[in-house]
Amino acid sequence: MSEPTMPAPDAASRTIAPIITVSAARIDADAVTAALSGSGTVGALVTFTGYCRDEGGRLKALELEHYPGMAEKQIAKIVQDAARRWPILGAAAIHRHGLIMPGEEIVFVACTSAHRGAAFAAASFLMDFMKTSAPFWKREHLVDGTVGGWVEAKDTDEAAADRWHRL
Amino acid sequence: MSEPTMPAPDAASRTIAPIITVSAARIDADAVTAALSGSGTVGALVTFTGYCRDEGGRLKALELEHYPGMAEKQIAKIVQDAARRWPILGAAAIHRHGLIMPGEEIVFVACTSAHRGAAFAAASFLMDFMKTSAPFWKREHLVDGTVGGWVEAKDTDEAAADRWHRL
Amino acid sequence: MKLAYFAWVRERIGIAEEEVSPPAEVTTVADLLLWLKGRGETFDAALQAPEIIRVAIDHEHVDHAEPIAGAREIAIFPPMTGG
Amino acid sequence: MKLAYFAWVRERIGIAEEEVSPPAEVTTVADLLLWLKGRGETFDAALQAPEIIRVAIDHEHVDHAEPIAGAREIAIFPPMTGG
Repeated sequence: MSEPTMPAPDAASRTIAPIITVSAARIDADAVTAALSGSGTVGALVTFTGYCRDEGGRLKALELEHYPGMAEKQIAKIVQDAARRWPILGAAAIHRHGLIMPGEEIVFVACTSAHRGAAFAAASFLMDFMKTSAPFWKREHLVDGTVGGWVEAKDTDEAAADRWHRL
Repeated sequence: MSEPTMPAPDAASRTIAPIITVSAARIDADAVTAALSGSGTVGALVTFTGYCRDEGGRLKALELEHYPGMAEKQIAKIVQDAARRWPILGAAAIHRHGLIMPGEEIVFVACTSAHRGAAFAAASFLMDFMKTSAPFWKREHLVDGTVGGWVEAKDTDEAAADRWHRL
Repeated sequence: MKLAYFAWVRERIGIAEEEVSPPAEVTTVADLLLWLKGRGETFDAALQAPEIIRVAIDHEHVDHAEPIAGAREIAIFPPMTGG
Repeated sequence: MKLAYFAWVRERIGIAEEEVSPPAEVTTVADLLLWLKGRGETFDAALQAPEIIRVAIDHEHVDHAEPIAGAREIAIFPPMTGG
């Protein structure tokens, strides 16, 4: 992104208290962003929301299976990795499980920082690892009433996560 | 970002109807994102919010001057540039003017797409050009009651915008 | 130790979790996957391509060379597809 | 043609806009800036570093080599600092 992507010099001493939630409930993005902003030190907030698509009308719902206990821990780890790499001031990472209808949100991440470069980079990093290392699995429920297959992992998602190792 | 950043093949034929606002009013990010999402085709939403910082307690407010008429047109141009480069499904770009207090939002951009790579790249692109080519100027009002200087343009912002010419 | 299975690994095996006591020569994750694969048709179907199977010990991702000694819970699952 | 000034350019010149009729030899944006600079102290103060001044003709950014013929409104301002 626009600011350098090197680790911040004070990375070791910096800790943030992220908002991490794994739940079947709808996500209130507005409440989360309100909690992260408005402090006078935050200059930039980047959010990502991932939605369930209807896949051209074929999909009735996505079923999200997860590994309770590990899911929260792994997300917390991803957020702390991001906080070590960029000078973020706050972060949220929320992932739903269970049946999710087209148009509904599946995942929400948010990062705040003094400047936009760190917030964009950290949010993008969080999503790449939410996709590839948080223990969630998607299965399709089809409009014709059948339960479709498990969604296959994408090479492009692996590649997206791998690029951060080169920084 | 994770998806390729090449122009989309159908770029010439694709048009979006962006939400573009230049106003002194507070920004209702939630209403904007609700208008952009929920369609069944949108898989990814990236938003950026830029806030007024208090600069360590030194700043009472930022005053945003703008060029009425050109501001809206130039923002529309930036959004259409983004739509030509990435397969975004919708976009919003909202910029406030007038006196803005620390903790309040100055600018909000949002991009939706089927996949996250395009949404992240397009939102980041929009912000880089909102900073360097939309006709707005910031002036500081200080806590001690004086009107401080005009904020100087940053080389890092120019560099952030320039990197897109190399893609 | 407790084993937990997820997604299509769970579906093919037909159970979500179980207690197992593998023989002493099963010392790594790779050994464990091979031993499980030999426990019957359902396990064979779930683990036919062990190289793509992901494993976590006590909620931490590990690679297949990881020793399993001392593990309380080992989870076995396909590549993740969240987000 | 109408000229519009913004931010510290406006402040230093002391007016926000005016109608001007530059002489015929003023054909480009660069010519216009040089001509304006010679109109007095306030203009000289605002335009002492013409190379950093940004210009828009009829709401479109232009560079300093752009001809001004046919322009209805020319805006003159410092580098932008929005966002």
